[in-house]
Amino acid sequence: MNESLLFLIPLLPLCCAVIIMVFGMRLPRLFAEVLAVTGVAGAFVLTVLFWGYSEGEGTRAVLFTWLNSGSVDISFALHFDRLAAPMTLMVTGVATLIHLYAVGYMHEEKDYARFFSLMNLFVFAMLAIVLADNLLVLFLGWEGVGLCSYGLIGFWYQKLENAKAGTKAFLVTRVGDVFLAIALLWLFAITGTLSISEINAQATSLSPGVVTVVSLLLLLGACGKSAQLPLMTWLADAMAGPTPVSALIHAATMVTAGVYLLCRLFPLVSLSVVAMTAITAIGALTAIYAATCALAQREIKRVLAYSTMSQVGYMFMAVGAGSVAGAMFHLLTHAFFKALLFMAAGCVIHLAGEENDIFKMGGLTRRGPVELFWVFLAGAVCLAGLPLTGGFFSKDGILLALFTHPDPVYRVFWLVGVVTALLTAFYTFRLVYLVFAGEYRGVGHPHVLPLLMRWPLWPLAFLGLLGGLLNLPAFVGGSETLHNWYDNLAGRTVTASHEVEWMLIVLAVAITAIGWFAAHWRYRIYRAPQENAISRFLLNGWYADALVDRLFVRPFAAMGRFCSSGCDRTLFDGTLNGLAKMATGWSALIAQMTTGRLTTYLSAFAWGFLILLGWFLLKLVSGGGH
Amino acid sequence: MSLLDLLALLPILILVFAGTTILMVGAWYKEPRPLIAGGILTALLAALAAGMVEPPVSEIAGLFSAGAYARFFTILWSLLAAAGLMLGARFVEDKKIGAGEYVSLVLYGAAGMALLSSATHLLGLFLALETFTLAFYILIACNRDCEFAAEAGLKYLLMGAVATGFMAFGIALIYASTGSLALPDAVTQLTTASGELHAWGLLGWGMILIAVGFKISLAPFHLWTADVYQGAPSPITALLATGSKGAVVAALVGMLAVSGPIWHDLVELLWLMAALTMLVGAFSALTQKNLKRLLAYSSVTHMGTLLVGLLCQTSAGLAATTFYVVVYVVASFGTFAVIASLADKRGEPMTFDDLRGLGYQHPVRCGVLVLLLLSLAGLPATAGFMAKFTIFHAALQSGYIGLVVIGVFASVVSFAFYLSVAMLLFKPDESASSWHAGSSLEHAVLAVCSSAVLLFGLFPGILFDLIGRLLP
Amino acid sequence: MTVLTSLPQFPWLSLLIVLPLVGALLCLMHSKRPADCRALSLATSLAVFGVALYLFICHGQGEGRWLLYEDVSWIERFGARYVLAMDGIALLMVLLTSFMQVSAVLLAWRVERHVSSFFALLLLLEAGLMGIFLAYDLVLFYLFWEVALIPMFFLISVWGGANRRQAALKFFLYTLVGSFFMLIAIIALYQIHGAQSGVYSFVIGDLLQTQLTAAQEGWLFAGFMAAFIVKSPLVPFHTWLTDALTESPAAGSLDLTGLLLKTGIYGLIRVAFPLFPNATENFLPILAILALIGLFHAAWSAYHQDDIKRLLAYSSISHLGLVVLGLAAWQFTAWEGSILLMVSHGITTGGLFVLVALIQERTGTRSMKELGGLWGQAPCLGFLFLLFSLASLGLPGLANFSGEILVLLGTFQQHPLWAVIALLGVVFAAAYILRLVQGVLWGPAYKERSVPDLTLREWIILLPMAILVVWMGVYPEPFLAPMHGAVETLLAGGLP
Amino acid sequence: MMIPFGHALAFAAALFVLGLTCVLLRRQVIMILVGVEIMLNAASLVFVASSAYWQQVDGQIFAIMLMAITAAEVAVALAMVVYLWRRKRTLVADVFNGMRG
Repeated sequence: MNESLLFLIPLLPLCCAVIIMVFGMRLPRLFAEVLAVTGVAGAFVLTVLFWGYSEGEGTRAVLFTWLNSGSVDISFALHFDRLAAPMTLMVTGVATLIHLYAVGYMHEEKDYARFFSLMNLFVFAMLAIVLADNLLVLFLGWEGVGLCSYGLIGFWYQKLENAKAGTKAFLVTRVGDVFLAIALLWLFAITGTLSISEINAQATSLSPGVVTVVSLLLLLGACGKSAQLPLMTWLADAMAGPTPVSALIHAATMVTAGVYLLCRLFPLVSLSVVAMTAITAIGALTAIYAATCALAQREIKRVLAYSTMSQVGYMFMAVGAGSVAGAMFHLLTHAFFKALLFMAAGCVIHLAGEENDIFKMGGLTRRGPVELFWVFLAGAVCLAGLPLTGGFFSKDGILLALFTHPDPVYRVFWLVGVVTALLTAFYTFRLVYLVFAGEYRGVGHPHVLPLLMRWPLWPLAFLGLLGGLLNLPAFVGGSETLHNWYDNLAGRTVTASHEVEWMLIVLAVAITAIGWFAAHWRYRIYRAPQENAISRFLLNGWYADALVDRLFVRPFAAMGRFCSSGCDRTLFDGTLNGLAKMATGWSALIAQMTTGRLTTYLSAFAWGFLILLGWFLLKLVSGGGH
Repeated sequence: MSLLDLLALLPILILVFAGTTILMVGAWYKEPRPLIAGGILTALLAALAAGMVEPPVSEIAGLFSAGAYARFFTILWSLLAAAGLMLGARFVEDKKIGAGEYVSLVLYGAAGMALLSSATHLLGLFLALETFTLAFYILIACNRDCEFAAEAGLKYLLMGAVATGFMAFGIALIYASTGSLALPDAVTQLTTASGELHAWGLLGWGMILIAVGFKISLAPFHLWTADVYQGAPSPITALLATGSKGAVVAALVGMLAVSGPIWHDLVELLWLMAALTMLVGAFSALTQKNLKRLLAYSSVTHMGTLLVGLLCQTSAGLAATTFYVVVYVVASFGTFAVIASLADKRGEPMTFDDLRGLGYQHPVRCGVLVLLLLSLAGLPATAGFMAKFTIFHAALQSGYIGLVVIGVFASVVSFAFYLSVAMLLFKPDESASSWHAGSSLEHAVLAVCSSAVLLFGLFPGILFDLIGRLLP
Repeated sequence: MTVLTSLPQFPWLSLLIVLPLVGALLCLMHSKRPADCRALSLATSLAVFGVALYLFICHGQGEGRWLLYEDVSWIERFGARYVLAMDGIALLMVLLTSFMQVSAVLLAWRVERHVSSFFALLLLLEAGLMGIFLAYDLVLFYLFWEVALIPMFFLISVWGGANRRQAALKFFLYTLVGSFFMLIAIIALYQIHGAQSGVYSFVIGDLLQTQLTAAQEGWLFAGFMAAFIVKSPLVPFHTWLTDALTESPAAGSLDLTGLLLKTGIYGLIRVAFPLFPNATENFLPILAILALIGLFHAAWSAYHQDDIKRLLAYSSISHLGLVVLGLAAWQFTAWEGSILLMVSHGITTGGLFVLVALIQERTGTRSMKELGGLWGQAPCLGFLFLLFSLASLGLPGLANFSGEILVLLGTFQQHPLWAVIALLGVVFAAAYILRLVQGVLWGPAYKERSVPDLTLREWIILLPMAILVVWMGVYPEPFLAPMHGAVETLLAGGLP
Repeated sequence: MMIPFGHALAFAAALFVLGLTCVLLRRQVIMILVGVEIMLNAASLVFVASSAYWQQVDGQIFAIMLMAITAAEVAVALAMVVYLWRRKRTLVADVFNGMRG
């Protein structure tokens, strides 16, 4: 199969999205569902078939020229290489499972065509980011993903808060996109091209100052999409969307797009030490911030949302520490267990009668199928980082990379990482106990769980638990398959003496244990949550929303009022109306001259004669009539 | 007055003799239609004669020239008289005015205008001026029903009389200082003569300027215009607004063409007068609530622009002024023709309340009115734009940047009030009362006017070349 | 130096102008039978679109300065000639005009009051616009420049909204004052050129060689800019547009925003820049600053609006600010981007205006407070509204993005700071467009009313526009191809 | 003996100004007409004087013509006066201010 068929991977979901959008409502519901799932599953199968093409430098496929004007010559091109292959596999795989789950979840929803077309469009946009050869196609995917998340968050648009949440998500990510666009323009101006591989090749020849600023811009762009510190307020509200959307977009794919961008441009970004420390710093700060917020959340999905933000913080720290392999490893394992947790949360909400608040749940092991508890526990265990689980190995790899980094400041980040791990373990088990332990505190009657909502959870559970095999560290006898798979793209190879590795593993196990026991002690017997300043502070995400609102939204609206009514109404229109009034004033004045009386007309005659005489005398006196 | 002179004077003679015979016949035979038809035929015949018959001698009794320029304007004024009679036909019948008197007066007026345009001698100029002014004294006040007409007549009469006084005294002073009345040398001596007599001559020209100022309603002397236009019946106002002003300007252009730039002393005064006229005319029209008064003040603005053209005193300036006069005559006659065609028993639609939404009762005529107003404003694709373009071009060529800017400002203001009238006519919600359907003669006049405005707007070349050949 | 004498072939360009005029006349004659008027004007605009398409296909790729050139003497005394010349840019503008005209006629299908004069004015407007885009003689250009105002004036003042009369007068007088300064500049330039070379002519081709002193060039350039800045509304002079757009009838606003705004910018490219190269040189930074101020001012004002039509008016000003910025960068890609953005803006904002008109027909209101939840009641209309809003937002893969990214890429190479500031403006665009979409589509239905979905006629108007929006976003090549040559020569300082 | 030309001119000018003031100050229409007549006579006086000064006959011809025109004008004016009197029973010029603005 020649490489131009590579385009089928992103185009298949796109075609299905368009078909469902156009014919969705007219054809039976089953047709839309089947088409949606096959669209994504087909892409998954194609990725597996094309796996061989990703060896070595990977294959490049060009569809047609997109923009050709003067020095700009950009075309729709894909680059399927060793970095993109596993990512595509994960995206299409997880998406297939989520689509199956969504068929079950959205069973009663009437407006299914819009949902499935947007989901497929989202997968297309994500694949465009992953497989893009030049930055403009990546930007196309980047904004496409933002659009689909806007559409899907605000899916139940009848309630205005959902629509507002969607708009907020789109705007905040759009701010991030601006920084990415500036970096894109700058790179084009200095390198004359937007193709990623060429930029990476020319990276060494660029001046260090420029590289630092461009990398920082790329970082801010990535923060927008991956909900990192400065631009993270939208992720918590994004939970207004249906659960499959949260699972797909806000756990597995979109939030990791930022990490993938930094990995894709790693050769450029890694040249500037300042940028690398900045990436790690932002990762660490977001991790600790999100972890603390997760402690006090009342809704199950918001806990998971903050947890995602925290885990993506870990991935940023991995990239900052120079280990692309570590970041991608954690990205893949996180995608599996976080998608699992979100889908399980969906089932839990169904069981609790559409109730989101975990303090109104409890004792769900008995209300629904018992297997749901075990699957949820599997995900929780990976998230908390219990030994031998996928989450454990990937998180430990990152902490190792941070610990062994030559730069001493990374030790501080390592410490932050360890504290965050502790908090992660605590809020994970807090969630498990509150949801499953004790008596049912809610009022809702349980909805029956369709088979399709339970069946896809199992594969993700196994992948999460056995994820460690992907990149088993050497001292445990593993072959670090992922690291070797990336080889030249993998960044810094982490080498540490045995004592250090064992010390870190023991520390990690201890941390998880402490977290579990603390949660056990606190939440095993249910006690009503007491409201105090700290819990409200954490619940509102350190009042970040209020800060953004006062700093940006209100001044923007004030400027709007100033420009529109201030400038336009009073200043510009005011002057115009002033002129018009002056003109009519003069004309009324002059019109009064014609009083209608003959004497005035004759006196005007006389005045004219007097002016003539006066002028005439002036002429005589001055020039003697030259 | 040899036989050749008489032959050269043929069109004027036709007008005058026919006028007298119709007057006599009118005394016995009261039926208006044939008399008016006779008047129209005479006017057309006179125009034909002026066009066809090549005058053997170029000057008649030293008073009037019979050159191409004079013949052109004789044709124009005869056609105007014919159109005036066509408009007046229905008016005369309704108001039971003596048709004979009406027709003869109009014909005498036309003869006076033709003579004025071809005057080369101050006496001829004065006589011609008086002939048609006297005719208009009576015509303005002939509508016995409306008491405004008498008032308008009185105002025009008194102001005209004073102006005649000034004109006579002005000519006398020029004669005193130069010793001759024939235009070319009366003027040349003025520039060469020196000493105290020259001063009197200059004052004489000033006085003539005042009389002309009254006649073509320049700034300080324009106060009578609005009242007379409003009071007089529309057919007469049409003739007054176009004929009398056009003839005076034509006389000035003829004089300047023959004697070259004579006004170098008066330029500052004329500059001030032109600017004042344009601005006063434009601004006083802005808040008018009566269409005829609005058109009166707009004609004041147009006269200001004409004065700018005269001020240049270059051949380009004179050609531009002549073009402007012809276009102004056609457009402004058309506007009053529309009002005349709408007039019925209740009078004429003048105030803005009558006009509101009138466009939907009489779409075609209101469309023509809007087209003519836009031409008066100077919208491209209509003759008005070409006229203003040439005037501004000539003024810029001879360096009157200030006047051009004032002219531009005045035309912006004039666009404002012309367009508000256009909007008023086609105001969608009000349903206005319907007026007279208008006779076929009036429709013919309107058709001629509107097509002329469009023709000269899109293909001004025709008129430009004609004028180029006329001016010596 | 007389440019090519008139090529002895079929006068296509005059046909583009004469056809709408004939259509207008026929419409007036059929004033008694509205149905005939509608069919007649549709046939005329389709015919004009057909001619434009033929020119696009057959004469799209001519080399040399002009694709088509017509030159007939008009007023010998002044040396004003009837010269029509079409290059790549003019071709695109002609195509856009004829396309928008067909949709304007279709949109105006349900006008009841004085149908024949409405369509006659619409066709007269099209003739005026074609004239502006094709005229290459200053007097002819000025003639069409003003003639295009009259139909728009009457469309607004007779068929307009609440305070239409004031808006119509403001619209007309604003443009008039600007164009009078241009008239004085034209005459002065003609004078200077005549004095220098003895050849008195108004054809822009001849006037290009006039050697002007710095002061002269400055003043004349200011005269021309007065007309063009007011028409492509740069901020201090834009209030006429918001009033005119909100008050004009549906078809009128379509033409006003889609085409009349472009005549100002087109005038810059075709007349002002080539005639006064070095005056342009040191005016570009000021133009860029004005454009940027316009971009932000309009974006902020749009965010504050409640009336959706007025919001779209401000969004048009904001987009054109970006277009003018692209021109001010004086760089090949930036110019091509801004011309492409001009065309795509015409279609996206045109589409939005069509939809706003349909929404107003259905719900009787344009205020966002009384609109909402339209997606539930009319999904197709909602979808298209979302599509066009996202396109005007600058979403990659849709029409405006290709123009915007080219402008930004080009401008960044010359003036990085301008591009960065402009990019911030594009974010503001997202703010007010999303507020518009949320106000109209999402949220609970304001009050229970049956909002019928799109009828066949409306689909016929909107579908081609939707297809064009996606086509120009994904494959703008056919639109970029014809303008390479034209932009090349214009950037070379306009001297042929 | 010949009266010097300057004196004649000065006298005529004074006469003209008198006529003008009569026009401006008087209220009655008839008296305004009288003022106009005085102005016209002043003009014809200048004509006769300058014709004597320049030894030409044109001035005198103009003076006779002027008389004819003055007569015509007075005829029409008085007809107008009678007509106005019949309508409004008054001849004060300012009463006729029906039209204004």
